[in-house]
Amino acid sequence: MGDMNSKVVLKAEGIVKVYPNGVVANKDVNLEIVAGEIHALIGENGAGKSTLMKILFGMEQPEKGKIYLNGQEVTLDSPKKAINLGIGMVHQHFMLVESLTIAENIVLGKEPKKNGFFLDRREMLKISSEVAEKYNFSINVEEKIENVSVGVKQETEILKALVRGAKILILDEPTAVLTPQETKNLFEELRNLKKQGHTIIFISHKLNEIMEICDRVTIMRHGVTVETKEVKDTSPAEISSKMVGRDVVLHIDKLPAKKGELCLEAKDLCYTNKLGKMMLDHVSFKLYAGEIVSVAGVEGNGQSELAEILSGMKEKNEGEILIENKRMQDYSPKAFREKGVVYIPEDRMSVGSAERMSIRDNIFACKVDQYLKKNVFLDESRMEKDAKKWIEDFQVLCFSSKQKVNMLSGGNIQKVVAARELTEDFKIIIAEQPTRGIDAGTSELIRRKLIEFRDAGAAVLLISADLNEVFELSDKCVVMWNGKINAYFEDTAELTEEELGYYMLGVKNQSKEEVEKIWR
Amino acid sequence: MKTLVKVIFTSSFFYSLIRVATPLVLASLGAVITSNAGITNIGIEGIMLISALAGVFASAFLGGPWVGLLVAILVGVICSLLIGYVSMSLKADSVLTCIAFNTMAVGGTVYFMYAVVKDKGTTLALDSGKLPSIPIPIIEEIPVLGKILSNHNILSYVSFFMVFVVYILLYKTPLGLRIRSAGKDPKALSSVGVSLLKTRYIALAISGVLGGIAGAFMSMGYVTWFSKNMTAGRGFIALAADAMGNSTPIGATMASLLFAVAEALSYGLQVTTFPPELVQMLPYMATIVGLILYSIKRNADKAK
Amino acid sequence: GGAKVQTDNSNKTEAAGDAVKDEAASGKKAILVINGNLGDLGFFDSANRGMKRLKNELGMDVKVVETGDDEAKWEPALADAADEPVDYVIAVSPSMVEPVQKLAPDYPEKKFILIDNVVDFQAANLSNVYCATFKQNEGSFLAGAAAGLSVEEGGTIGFIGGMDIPPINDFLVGYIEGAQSVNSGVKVISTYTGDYYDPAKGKEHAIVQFNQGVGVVFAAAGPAGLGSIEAATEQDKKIIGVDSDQSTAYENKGDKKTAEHIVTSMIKNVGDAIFRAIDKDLKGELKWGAAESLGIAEEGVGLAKNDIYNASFTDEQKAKIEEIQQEVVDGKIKVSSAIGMSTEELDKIRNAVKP
Amino acid sequence: MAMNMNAKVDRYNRYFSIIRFVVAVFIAFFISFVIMAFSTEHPFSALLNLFIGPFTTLRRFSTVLETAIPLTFAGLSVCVMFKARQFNLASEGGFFLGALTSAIVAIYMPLPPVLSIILALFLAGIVGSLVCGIPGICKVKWNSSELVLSLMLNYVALYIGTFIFNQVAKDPSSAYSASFPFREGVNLGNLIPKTRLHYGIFLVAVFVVFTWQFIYKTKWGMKLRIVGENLKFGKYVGIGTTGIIMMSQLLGGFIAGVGGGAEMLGMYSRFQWSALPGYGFDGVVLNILAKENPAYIPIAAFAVAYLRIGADYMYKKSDVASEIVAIIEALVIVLVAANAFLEKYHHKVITRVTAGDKGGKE
Ligand SMILES: Nc1ncnc2c1ncn2[C@@H]1O[C@H](COP(=O)(O)OP(=O)(O)OP(=O)(O)O)[C@@H](O)[C@H]1O
Ligand SMILES: Nc1ncnc2c1ncn2[C@@H]1O[C@H](COP(=O)(O)OP(=O)(O)OP(=O)(O)O)[C@@H](O)[C@H]1O
Ligand SMILES: [Mg+2]
Ligand SMILES: [Mg+2]
Repeated sequence: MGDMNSKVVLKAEGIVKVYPNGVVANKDVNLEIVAGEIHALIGENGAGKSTLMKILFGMEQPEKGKIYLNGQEVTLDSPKKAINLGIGMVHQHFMLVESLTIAENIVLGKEPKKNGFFLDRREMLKISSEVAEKYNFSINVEEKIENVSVGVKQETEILKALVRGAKILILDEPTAVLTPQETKNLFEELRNLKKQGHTIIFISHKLNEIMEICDRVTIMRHGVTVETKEVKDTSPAEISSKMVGRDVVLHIDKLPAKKGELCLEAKDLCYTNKLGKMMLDHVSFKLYAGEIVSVAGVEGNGQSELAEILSGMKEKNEGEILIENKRMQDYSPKAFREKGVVYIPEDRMSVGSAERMSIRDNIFACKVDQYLKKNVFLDESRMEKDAKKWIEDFQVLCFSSKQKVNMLSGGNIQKVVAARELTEDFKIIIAEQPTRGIDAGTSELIRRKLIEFRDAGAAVLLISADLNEVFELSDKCVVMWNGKINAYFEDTAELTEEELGYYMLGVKNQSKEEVEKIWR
Repeated sequence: MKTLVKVIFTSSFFYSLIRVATPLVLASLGAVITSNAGITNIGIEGIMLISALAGVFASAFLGGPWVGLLVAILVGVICSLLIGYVSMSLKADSVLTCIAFNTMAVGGTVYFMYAVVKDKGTTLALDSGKLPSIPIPIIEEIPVLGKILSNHNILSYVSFFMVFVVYILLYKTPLGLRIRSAGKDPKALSSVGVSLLKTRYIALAISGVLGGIAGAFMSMGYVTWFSKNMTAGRGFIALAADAMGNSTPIGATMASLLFAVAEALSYGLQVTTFPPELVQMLPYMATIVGLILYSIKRNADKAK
Repeated sequence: GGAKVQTDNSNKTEAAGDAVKDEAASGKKAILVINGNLGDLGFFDSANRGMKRLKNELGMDVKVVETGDDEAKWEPALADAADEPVDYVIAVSPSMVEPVQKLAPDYPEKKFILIDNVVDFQAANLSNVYCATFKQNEGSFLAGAAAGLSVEEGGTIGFIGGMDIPPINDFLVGYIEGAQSVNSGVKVISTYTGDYYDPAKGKEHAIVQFNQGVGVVFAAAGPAGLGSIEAATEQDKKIIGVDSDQSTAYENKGDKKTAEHIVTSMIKNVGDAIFRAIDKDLKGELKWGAAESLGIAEEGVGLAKNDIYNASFTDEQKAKIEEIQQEVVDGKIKVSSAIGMSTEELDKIRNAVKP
Repeated sequence: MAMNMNAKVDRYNRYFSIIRFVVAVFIAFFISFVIMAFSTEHPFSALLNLFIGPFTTLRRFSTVLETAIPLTFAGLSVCVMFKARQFNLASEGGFFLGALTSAIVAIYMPLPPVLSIILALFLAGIVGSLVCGIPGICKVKWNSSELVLSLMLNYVALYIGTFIFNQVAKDPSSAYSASFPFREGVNLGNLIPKTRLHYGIFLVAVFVVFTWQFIYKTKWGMKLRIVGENLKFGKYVGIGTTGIIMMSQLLGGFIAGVGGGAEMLGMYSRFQWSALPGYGFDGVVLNILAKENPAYIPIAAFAVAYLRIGADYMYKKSDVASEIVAIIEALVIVLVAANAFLEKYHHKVITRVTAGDKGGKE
């Protein structure tokens, strides 16, 4: 043990963190990071991983606990301090200024100066391209962030940390938004970093990634660090059971689909985004009652746009949508809702809920007109009754329906969203990343609901980046790449994850005829 | 109509233009800095007002207009930082903070004016002096141009020099990079260990300097005393100019000039037979139309 | 520059220690409600001087209250004043007519003095109210004459008003007629700042007029008009002050340069009117429940004939002004008034002299 | 257990906001006291006068109520728009033009007084709606900043109003700038003799109830709150967001206009405003104090009116300029609006509460 201790670079002891809203995010956290390792941190959503990392990066201050760096106790009261001590962090969400170039983003905060006052552009380019080269990142530092891919953004984030001399690198769910290929590329870079003496803390919800790249893994549950293990001494099954504290049902049983009436038909949908990129390029398909069609694809290939157009959040440029064989005239969310389309949006915080309003207000936001007395006044007693029922039905953990949504955890917020969407009179469900960032229990609940409603005759369009989910839920599957549907699979059973990956990256493309089978 | 032409196409019209534009340009540059840093500083109106009074007091009691200017700037900065402290450190809504601050400025200046000169109207009882007007050697000799450009109050020259300074500051210095980042993506800035708060405080302080100079111009350049609520909404116009100019120094200056043209016209137009109330409305109307046209254009650009 | 606090306004609540005592006046108290702000070097400051005289010359106990321009506060302020243990409640602006008319019957034991407007004595029992108005059109007539004489035959003079409203236009009408009486072809440019509190506007208006070749400007625009004076000083042009002797006011604060550009002022002796009323009352000579109109004859209005005036006009010009003044006093000249005049009539007068 | 804790935290949060308010008021007065100490030798008696002033006579107390009426209207007007997150300050212009409109009706409309009054107030409201609707429509159509636009629009309202006033309502025989007097009986009456308290106080009470009901109990109110909290969310749940945003501004303008009308018919017998009355900004101030809840706005309005009248009294008694209230108000407002004010202390309490709960669980 003494031998081990000498190599411990970062140690957290008895960390307690309470957020102002009373959420105890870290109860008793102990973590030891050994020099030169890639250390995984895993845990259900809301387990407190990001919170812990923010504390180690000086962004949040713990109520209690000590942090040691190379054996020395340190107070990390600002990111600046952490950076100076050689800690770098890549956040769960990008922290880049879109309108600036990669180089500007990299040097931001430690800009080279000319004549003591002016920004030295030449030096800036030199610094950033040098660091990119040193770590084998092939990027053009003069490009603006708004024009580059997610992978490059992720690399920029890492370079930002490295250029500040980070020896310890915290990566909070860096692969969540990457394609398998980009992930592979990233892992290559991480191994390279490790070789050059860097220590990495790696957070991910993907067990296979942890198995592949990490040396040790610390499991968190409900704000407590449960255990730290050598990766080679453990198994995915062990990790996941420790993580949730029970055995996970990894497979949901479902009956074969009973294809019903044609519900929705999309013809030649096109959409060009603000930057002039054609996000949807003549997309056509049909959606039948009683089926779940999933849309797989790497983020940014048009799936979000498709979901938003089918729910009326965005207006298409070309093409048309028919619902029950009737052409849509008005393309607003209101019109789609009136036709029985419900939508679970990807972004539950900024689109899917009004966080400072109550759970009840959130649930009835789309049903205001159905809960009225004398056509004008809110029928609060009826609302309260139904709210109670749905809160129970969707197992939302709260103390009253009047509690504000921002007091809930992410998973519970998603349940509120589902409770709103999946209780109306609906025929078509557009579910976009319905379980992203949601703990296993909630995910399971939502997935079961989707199947339940499919069986009750609803048509479901599932847009998901989680291949597990795609395999588990879909009756049919399409892949989107570069704004087009480039593959269609009648039956997901005969499909492998690897194969799907190829289509997702556009390495393989089906012929037009094959894709058009979806028309049948 | 002939009178109208006679009023507009004179060198004195353009000369007035510069004078009318001076406080607007200064204040709108202040607004540009803060809005680049992600703060809507409606408080610039109150900052100008308080600085104007502070300048007069300092000039009268401490040693002349130059000291007055210095104190006006200092007070501008202090007010700015105060707004920053409340809206950022104490986390009050910045729009509300500024509105409260402006209300306070109107009453507070009267309070202090009364405490010092026992007058609630003006500080005419004080001998507070004026910042000098400056002839510009060579330009002065040029026939028409000389009349337009020379012999302005020193702060008019300062205001146009400031356009240049603010431009350099925003686009050519590390601080500018940080200020712009603070507005575009505050999280990105914090993530690299730059204090967002500090950056915004600096931006506010700079806008305080500009607001302070604008205030000093009102009470020690335009006229030589302070009178109750003498800024008369110029700070709000500066905000409009910032919005119309897309928060760029050049754009905001252009917008300020547009307003100044309308205002100078409104003085000139009264000489003709237009109803005075409608003519007085002209500058505000022009700003509204300008703002709307700008929004329409921006919308159209976005749609493309 | 060193600061000089004008002693004028600084001592209104001090006890009248060293003042001359007047038997009848001692122990009497008067309160003046200013429904605006002091510091205008004009109307309200003049009223304030009247209060000072009451204190210094009669040894009365006086107090001045400023309410600012918030109309909602005027009536309560006047009522507050009447609630105090005072003998005289004084209001000095035309717009205070309604509050005075409303409150006076509620306080029959107090005496109300309203300067510059007349209550409707028929409306209620207003036997405790005295009103004095000024024939400002007469005063402005003299100002117009002075202006007309300051420019060549057919030259242009200027007028800057605070707002396009009857009491301001009353100045204008007198001014135009006065100018015409000495200079038949005179042109008058008249503009309105639209705002009594923005001195920058007053300044710009004056500059525009000077640029139009105006030889002298008469500014009746409250504190905004002070901006016009500033413009005249800067451009080395002539200006005529309003309400108080404004050049003396500048001279008193040591600003000789500005004072020299104010060739004369059209004086409304608000302060004197107050003093006169109370002084007369103490002697038992004032008629209550009635109004007086103070013109040139009553020294209610007139021109400031100070050193600067003397230096600015030739003897011949001064004689002419005296002659006209006499004719107005004698009633040989009838000056029109804008009060009660229709917009069309007014426009006719204004347009007739437009350059 | 977790639910228990949440409820407890919720309760503590409520107590805390009350404590914070009290401390804010205390600090504001303390600072003002210090400021006053520089300009008067008797700051204590000045402060005392400030507090007792409104109670010294019935009329002064009634003046507090009179002053609170337009303030409440302004607060409600701003509240409806703020609830939809519209920083529209055109209430100011709406108030002014509303007052003018009602004055014109009161001068010219040859109807029985009651009908004239109703018509005057209604038209005043419509005019107010139009004024606030302009920044509104520019906002929904072109996404212009309603804040900046409304600031400019207020001046336009002032000058257009003055123009109209001069053209149609001005009494040329008046020695000051005033309209013709209103027709006999066309006013909001008088409640208590020797005061100016008028029946507008009942009207404003009706508006408070109405606005509260509207915001919290009707479908439009709910939609308005949703749109105000999160515009994207509002659109997503199928609310016609532009309609709701427009509605909030038209309604806000309507309330402002009626407020102007009520003030005019209640307090005056002729129109004589030559400047903007400043109620638009006061409305914002009130909403900060009242936490954007229409039920609290009359209370906040009363408090502000109380302060202002008290300050006038103090000025008369103590020679401390009444404008000191501007400083007191600003300090209170700023501290009330400051979310982080006393937050450290709050955090400590919450931590203790939750920690206690953890102890109980194990
Ligand atoms: N700023 C905040 N204020 C209040 N509560 C917060 C805040 N951030 C996080 N929380 C709460 O703290 C708990 C832990 O959150 P944290 O983000 O650390 O979880 P996590 O383990 O990173 O989850 P994920 O896997 O989704 O990233 C959650 O219950 C969350 O609701
Ligand atoms: N500023 C805040 N104040 C209060 N609570 C917050 C705040 N920011 C985040 N939270 C809480 O943190 C939780 C998680 O927020 P976060 O932004 O990390 O989303 P997420 O990671 O996608 O959600 P999850 O924790 O389910 O993974 C939310 O439940 C929310 O209640
Ligand atoms: Mg996280
Ligand atoms: Mg998450």
